[in-house]
Amino acid sequence: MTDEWNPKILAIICNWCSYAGADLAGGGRIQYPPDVRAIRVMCTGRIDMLFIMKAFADGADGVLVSGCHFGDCHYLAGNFKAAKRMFMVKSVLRNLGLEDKRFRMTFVSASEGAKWATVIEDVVKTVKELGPSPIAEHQK
Amino acid sequence: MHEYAFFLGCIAPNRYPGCEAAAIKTSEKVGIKLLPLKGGSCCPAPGAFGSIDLAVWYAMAARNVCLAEEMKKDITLICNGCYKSIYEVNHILKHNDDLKDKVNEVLAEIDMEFKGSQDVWHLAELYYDPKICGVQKIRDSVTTPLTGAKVAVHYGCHLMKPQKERHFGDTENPMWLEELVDALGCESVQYRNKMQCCGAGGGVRGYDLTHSLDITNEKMINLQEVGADALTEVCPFCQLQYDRGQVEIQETFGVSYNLPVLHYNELLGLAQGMSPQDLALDLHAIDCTPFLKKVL
Amino acid sequence: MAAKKYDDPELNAKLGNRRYHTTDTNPEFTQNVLDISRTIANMCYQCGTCTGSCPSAPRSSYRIRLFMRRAVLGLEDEALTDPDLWLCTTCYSCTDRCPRGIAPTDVIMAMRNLAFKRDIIPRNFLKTVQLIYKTGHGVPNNDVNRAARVKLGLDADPPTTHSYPEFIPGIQKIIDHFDMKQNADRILEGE
Amino acid sequence: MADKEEPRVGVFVCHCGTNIAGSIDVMDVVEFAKTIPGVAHADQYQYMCSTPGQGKIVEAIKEHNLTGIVVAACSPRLHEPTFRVATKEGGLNPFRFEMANIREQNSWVHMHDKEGATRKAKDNVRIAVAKACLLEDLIPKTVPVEHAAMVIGAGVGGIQASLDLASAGIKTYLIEKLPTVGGRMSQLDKTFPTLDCSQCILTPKMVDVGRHPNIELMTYTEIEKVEGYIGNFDITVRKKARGVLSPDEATARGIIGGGCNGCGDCSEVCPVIKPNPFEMGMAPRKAIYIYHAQVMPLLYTIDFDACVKCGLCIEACGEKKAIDLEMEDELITLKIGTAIIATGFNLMPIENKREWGYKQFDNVITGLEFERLICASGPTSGHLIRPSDGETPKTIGFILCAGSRDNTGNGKPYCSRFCCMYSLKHAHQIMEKIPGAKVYLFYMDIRSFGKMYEEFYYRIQSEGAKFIRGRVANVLEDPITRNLHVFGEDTLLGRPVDIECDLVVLAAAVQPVDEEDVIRKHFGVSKSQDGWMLEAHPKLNPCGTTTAGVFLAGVCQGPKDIPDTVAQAEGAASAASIPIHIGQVELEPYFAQCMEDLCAGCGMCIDLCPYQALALVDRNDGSGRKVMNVTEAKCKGCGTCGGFCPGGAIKMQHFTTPQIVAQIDAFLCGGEQ
Repeated sequence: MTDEWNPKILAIICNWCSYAGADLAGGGRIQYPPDVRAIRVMCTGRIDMLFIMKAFADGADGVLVSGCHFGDCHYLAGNFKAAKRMFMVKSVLRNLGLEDKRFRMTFVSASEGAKWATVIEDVVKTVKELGPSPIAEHQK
Repeated sequence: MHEYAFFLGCIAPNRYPGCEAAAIKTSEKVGIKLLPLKGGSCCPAPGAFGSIDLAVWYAMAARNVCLAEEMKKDITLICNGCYKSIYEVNHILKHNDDLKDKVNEVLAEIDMEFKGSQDVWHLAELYYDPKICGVQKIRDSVTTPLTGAKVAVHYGCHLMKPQKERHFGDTENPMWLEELVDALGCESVQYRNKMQCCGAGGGVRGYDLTHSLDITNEKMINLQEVGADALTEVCPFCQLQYDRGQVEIQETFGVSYNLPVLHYNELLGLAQGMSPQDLALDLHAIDCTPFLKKVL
Repeated sequence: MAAKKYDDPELNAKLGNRRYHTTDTNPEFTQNVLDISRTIANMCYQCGTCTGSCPSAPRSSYRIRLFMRRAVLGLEDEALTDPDLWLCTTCYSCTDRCPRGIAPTDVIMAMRNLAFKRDIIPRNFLKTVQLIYKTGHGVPNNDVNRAARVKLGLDADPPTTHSYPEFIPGIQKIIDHFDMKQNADRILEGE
Repeated sequence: MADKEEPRVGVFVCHCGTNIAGSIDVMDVVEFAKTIPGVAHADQYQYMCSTPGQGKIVEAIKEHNLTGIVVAACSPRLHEPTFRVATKEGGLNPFRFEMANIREQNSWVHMHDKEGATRKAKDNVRIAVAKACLLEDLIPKTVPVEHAAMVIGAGVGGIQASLDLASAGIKTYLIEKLPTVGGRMSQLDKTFPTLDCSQCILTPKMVDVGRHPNIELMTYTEIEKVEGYIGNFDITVRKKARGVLSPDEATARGIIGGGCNGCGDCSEVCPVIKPNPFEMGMAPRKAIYIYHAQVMPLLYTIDFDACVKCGLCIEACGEKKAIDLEMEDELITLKIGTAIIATGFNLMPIENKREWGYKQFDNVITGLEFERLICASGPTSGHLIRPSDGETPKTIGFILCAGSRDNTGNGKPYCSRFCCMYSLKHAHQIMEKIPGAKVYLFYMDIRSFGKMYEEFYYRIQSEGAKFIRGRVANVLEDPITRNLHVFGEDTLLGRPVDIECDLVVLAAAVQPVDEEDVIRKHFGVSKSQDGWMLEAHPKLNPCGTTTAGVFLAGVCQGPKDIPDTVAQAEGAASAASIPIHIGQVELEPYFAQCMEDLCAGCGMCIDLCPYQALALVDRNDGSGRKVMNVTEAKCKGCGTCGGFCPGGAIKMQHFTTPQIVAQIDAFLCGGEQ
């Protein structure tokens, strides 16, 4: 376990849907890999593109942003406004020569504990396939 | 002209050649050209082969699909059993890469590869599909309307079910074949438990004939109740079960019905003016004359 | 509890313990059925919709619900040695109606496949294999039919493997890949 | 980070019995915590949420004069409030508290990977500490609460909630989309297991809501727009044109002594005939109609989609001048403090389950249709008949779980919860009314879990109902007799059955009403996977929602029978009355703030705000520059503006950019690699 590489994946998730969904997964004891660290914000609308850039600059191997489904945002449309920004993130990553697969935005509702688990599994799988972030490697 | 690779299977060409002849001639009259699928084999029989080893069933059916892929033509066929094998395997392999790879491993041994580039259709659904033919075109192709006869319809299981692997919608009380029948001038009749199996499938006909005949007999009773003059289906195997089955029922249970059983293509052939000889109706175990007298 | 043992085999047969013990279960069986059938056989809640839809049930002791139960509990021997296994006409009525979205028909097919691995198989199935191996057709052509075909203006033999026997070796390769013919012959000769 | 004090953070790791300690090495985490810069004290305890656990926090704050608290335990959504109180007791500002979720999002989901879980827990703590170092004192804003409430949906749940609120002295608006209150319960004949007449026990309550001084009943009215927040909702409702004036409305128009008195003369002369939805379409109504005799309010309504405006009704109405064919919808905005949603349910379109033949065979009906047919005030005045020929059925089959417990996608995966019991009741009613009638119930499980329910099951069985344990495969109609053959398996007998019935009743699954999604989204309430509205907590807050001040009652939250619905309604009413009685609520102080020195006045944030809380104003330093300004009462703290501001001029309290960046750095740069 220790000798094997554990990716560092940051998740920034909204309080009302995805964070609740993640809690639900816990209540249901749905198991998933422990490689993701979540930071809670009230709404994905709060997420500044710079946060994500900062994370990659710090050597994150992957970043996940997760909020409510469209139409279900606790603040009407914060997730929608966030999503529009997150598209930009992907193109910026590509321009930096970083695989845009390292970044993902998903929509997990407060009742989708199982979905949260599959999302995490998938994100971890994707990142593990891509291997360590070149930036992280460089910093070593 | 819409062109299709015509997959024959076994029973149509080798027991009811009338179905084959009818299919080729009738479809041409409604703008569908059937090209021979050279080297086609048994689909293979979903009951027999599927029961023994599904892996072989996938591979053999895939081989038949590959023949059509080489022709770059969609497959059409006139037998529900073949439809089950060819359509379903094609459908499954298209959506399941693991299975597809396994199958291709085997096909590689004979220098073939399943690509999933073609689709599979039952000729009857092409007849019904307005984009290809449609009921109206069928109606227009009729030269001798089969008026004055009550014709019951048997859809057959493997054409319609399982619903979620198909695209026909309602499997409890469909009516589209009835529309096709009515288009020929005869009157389609409803009867009890229309969607029940003919009893032949799954290898049961070979395994326990009396059992399978008893299922058929139940259908015959329901058909007699509504006074059908003939039964039409879209599956030579069902046809075999109903046609020769009646003789066997006579022998086993001592009841006779003498209900003529015609493949829809044979029925369509008659309506388009083909003679009973052109359709080799004399090969049917049950004499069709009473019905023919009624309609011709 | 020590198993009772009478000297008289008949008594043992008559009075044999019929309770279900967890030891009767073979979990692998459940898994194998799942893998081959590609349906969630283990999720059956025994509502009986399948048997109620079954054309074979009213005229036999065949109860598809029972086979689903055996799949859930992994009662391999009970399932594979039951002659009723071969009474399914594969009409898929149960599959269309199953409220759990299971395909009981495919479960039966899977069990039949597993039965064949134990040489449990009705002979007529094997005859079909031999015919297809030989001619490519399960129901081959015959002279009466050839005559009729010619009368209809068709070729005596259809444009299938009958007219193009060069395709038959390929078919045989596929069947041999799975030793199907070999097993079929072996089982038939064994009689 | 306004004050430059040296951060001194206290970390407390909770074992939660074995919930956390079972898969995380708590001691290891504590030792690690001590090494994190800024941590002045680290400790652990079995149950941090217990009194001694909280005591530890209080003491530690004093003893180590801490500036911030981190508790690594369960989800902040569960215990953040608890620990904020403890932090406050210790003499710190409650917002100096940060939680690390090492249970729901760690120990419970990595049960078999202690090493990975522990590693993650350390990061969780480090991230929390990083934020705690930068936390600031915040003062919650308290706002007054409007002394009024709204209840949406006037079924038995809505009625009960309104009566409770009103009796507690709160002005209550009861909104109902139909012309009358009563909902589904008013369609029922008898209620299980007591068999008292549904109308008899409901009508008094219907009358009460009609005349209670604190209740403003608004029937034939729908929700149009919802603005504001707990304590201060502005809700716009559409009062649909009913074409008929109430006495008050008439008086207001100067028609003294006029208005509708429910005489019904108009309906008699009306030439347009339509099916009456209250009778499940089995009885006719006119274009100007009432649902039934006991409607509340007793006002006729014109169905303008059907009305031909012939004017006959106006003549018939005469001097009362109650009818206005030109009446138009009216939009009214109401100010309320809290709201209760009680929108109820529909039956699923059971004709989609083709095998049972509903809408194909006349003699297959739903449970609700049965209620009307057996009801004395129903279309057949209580004489149960079969639709095909009006004959009295002698053999009746009940199909339970019709569409419930169905994972095919063409049905409902959940148990509809009251079908078993009402089918038992139906069986009883038949055996009571039709001597010699045979009743067959096809069931998978009889779920008689309520008080006196199992006893009721016993009684019905003793009365002679036959229970067949098997789900029905299909129903076929005998073309001649129009009788129905019910096919299935008696799974206990292990035999297929074919039972010929005169009438088949489907206990169809229930589903949310069509409008549910619209109303849900108006109030920002989420829905659970099964489509019903999502409660704040399934166990501990079944009436609340994630929107402060909005509560749920009845089936809209999930299938319930009448007792449960009424109980939840009373729960919701008391919950909704609390902020109103206190008269003020604290809003979490997560407001946006403008750092005017950085604000370029570009105004891009203005349109981003969903609540129009932002505006451009002149900066009051004579510079003549325009800067953004936040109206805190309107701001709900989503931070969408802060996430976008190109100049980084917007400070989101408690989620400031420095705090979040610190969290990111802590995870990715700090700590053991």
